[in-house]
Amino acid sequence: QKNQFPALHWEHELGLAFTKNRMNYTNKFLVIPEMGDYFVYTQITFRGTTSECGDISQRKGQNKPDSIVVVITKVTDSYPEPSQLLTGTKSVCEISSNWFQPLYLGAMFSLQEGDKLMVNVSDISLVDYTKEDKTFFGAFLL
Amino acid sequence: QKNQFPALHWEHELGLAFTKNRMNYTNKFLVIPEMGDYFVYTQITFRGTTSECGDISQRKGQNKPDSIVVVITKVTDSYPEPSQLLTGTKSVCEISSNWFQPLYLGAMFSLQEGDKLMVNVSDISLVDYTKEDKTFFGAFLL
Amino acid sequence: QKNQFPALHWEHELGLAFTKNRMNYTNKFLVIPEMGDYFVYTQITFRGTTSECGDISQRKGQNKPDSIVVVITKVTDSYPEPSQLLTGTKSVCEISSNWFQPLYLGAMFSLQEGDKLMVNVSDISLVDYTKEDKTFFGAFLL
Amino acid sequence: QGSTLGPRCDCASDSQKRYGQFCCRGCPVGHYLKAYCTEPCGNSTCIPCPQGTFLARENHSQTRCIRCQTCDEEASQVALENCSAVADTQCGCELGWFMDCLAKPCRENSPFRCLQCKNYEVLSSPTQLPFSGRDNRCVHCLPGFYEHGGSCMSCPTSVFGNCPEPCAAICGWRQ
Repeated sequence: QKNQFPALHWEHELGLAFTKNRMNYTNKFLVIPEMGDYFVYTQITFRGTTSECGDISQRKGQNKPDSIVVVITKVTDSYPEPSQLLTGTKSVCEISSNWFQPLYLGAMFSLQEGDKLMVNVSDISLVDYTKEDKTFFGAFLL
Repeated sequence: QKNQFPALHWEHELGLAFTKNRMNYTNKFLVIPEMGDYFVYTQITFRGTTSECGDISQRKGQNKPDSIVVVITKVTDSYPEPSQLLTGTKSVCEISSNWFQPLYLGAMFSLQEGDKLMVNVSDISLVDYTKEDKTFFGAFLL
Repeated sequence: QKNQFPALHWEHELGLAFTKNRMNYTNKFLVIPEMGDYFVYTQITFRGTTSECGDISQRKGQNKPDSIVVVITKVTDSYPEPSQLLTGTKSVCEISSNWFQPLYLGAMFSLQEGDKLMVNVSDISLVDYTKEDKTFFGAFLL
Repeated sequence: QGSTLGPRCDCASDSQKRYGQFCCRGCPVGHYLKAYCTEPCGNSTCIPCPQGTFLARENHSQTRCIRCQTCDEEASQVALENCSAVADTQCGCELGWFMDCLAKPCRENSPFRCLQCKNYEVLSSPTQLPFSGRDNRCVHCLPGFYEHGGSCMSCPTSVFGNCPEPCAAICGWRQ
C-alpha cells in the first residue's frame, strides 16, 4: 500500500539530532544497522490557516474537512513495495483564523538489517519544521 | 475505579502483529510473562459523523461535546478490581460532515507475571479498525 | 530558548508513580542518575471552557485561537540555560461549552549524570490533575 | 494424602492464596502487602495504605495502594467524602449546586462540573451523580418546596393556590 505522500528530510547531526551504533541516516531514510526489535517514533507539528470547511459564514451544508496525515513507511530489500508501519490521520475543520497541532506515533517493530524507514506527510507545506523539539523522528534498538 | 467501557479484540499474529518471548495474547488480553518494567502503548483512531454539538445551524446555546476515550486497563490476580493505567480522553464537537482523529498513549509500568492488559474504548463503533497501522496496541520488557 | 511557562509538580511515590535505580525526583525535576540514552515521555490532559474564539454568535471576523503547550525542558550544569527537548503545541477554538484533550510526547535523548528534566505547561489552571492515568511524566534508561 | 506443607493448607478456601512459597492469608482492606507469610497458612505482612492512597478490597496481595483521585476545583467540584485508606475520594457538588456532565453521554465517571442552581433553587442534600439524564436541573427541594420546570417552587399556602401535579404530590394539596 504505497502512499503517494512526500517524504521529509531530517537533520541528523546538529542540535538534539544524533545517530549512533551504526544507525545511519541517508537521503530521507533511517537505515537499520542490525536485525532486531526497534521502537520507532515520530511527531509532526502541522500548522495552517482556516480552510473552506471552517468558514461558517457561508454554510452551504456541512463541509468536508481537510486532513493531516503522517506515515512511517518501511522500505525493505525483501519486498518491492514500501509498507506503512504507523499512520496518524486527523480531520481538520477549524473556525479560527489559523490552527496548529501535533500528531505523535510510536511503536515496536521487528526490523531487518538494511531496512529503511522514512516519514511521509500529506502536505509538506503544513509541516512546522521551524524547531527540532516540535517535529522529530527516531528509532532505537530494544 | 472500574470503567465500564468495552474492551477491544486484537489481531496478534498476522501482518505487523506478533508476540514473542512468551508474551501471550488471549481473549482481549496481553498476558505478562515475567515480572519487570514494561513500556505499554496504544493508538486508537476514532472516526465519526458530526453530532448535534457541531450542528451550528441550530444553536440553542453552546452544546455539550461528545467524547472519545481510550483506557489501558490492568487486571491482576493480586487484587480483585481492574486498574486504569493510562487514559486518553478528548472532547469532540466538529462542524465538518465527518471527523477522524487518533489518541496515542504510552508509558512504563512495573508489572507482575500473569498481569493482563486490555484496551477499553468509550464507543467501539467509532474505532477505525480498518488498517493495522492506524490502530494498534503493544508492550515490551525494558 | 528559555520558555517562561510554569513547571508542574509531580507525585513520585504513591499509586502508579515510582522511581528506581537511583532515578530521583526533587522539586519538579527528574534527576538523571547516570549518563546514557533515555526515553523521556509525558502526557498532559488539558481541559477548559470555551473561549471567545469559539463563540460563533459574535463573529467579527475569524478569531485568534487559544493554545495549549507542553514542553519537556532539560536543565544541565554544563550550560547556563535550559533547553527545550520536546514541545507539544495545539491551537484551541472549540464551539462546545467546554473541551478536554491530551497532548502526548516521547523521544530518546542522550543525557548526562545530573541533568534535570521538568515539564512546563502554558497554563496550569487548564491541566487536569484529578487522575494519575490522564496526566503523567516519566523517563527510563535504554 | 501426603503433603509436604505441614498442617493441612491447600489454599482451597478463599481466604488463603498461594503467594510465594506458602499459602498465605491475603491483606485486609486499607492495607498493602509488604511480605508474604513465612509459614504455611500464616499471615502476610500488611502495611496500612499511606495518606492519599486506598485499597477498597480485602484478601488481596497488592503491593501498592491505589492513588486517590483529586476533585477538580476548576470545575467547582468538592469532596463529598475525603479519601480514606479504604475508599477513594467521592467528588460531587456543594449544597445549592448541581452536576453538569461535561460531555455526552453522561456516564458514571464522566467528567463533570458543578453549576449553581438557578432562581434560588434550594437543595436539601448534595446531589449524587444524576444518571437519569436530568443533569441540568436541581432535583431535590427543601420541605415546603416542590420541583417544577427545573426550579424549586414554594407550596401554595391555601387550597385555592395553584398546585399542579408535582405540587400535589409533595405539598399534599388537592385541586
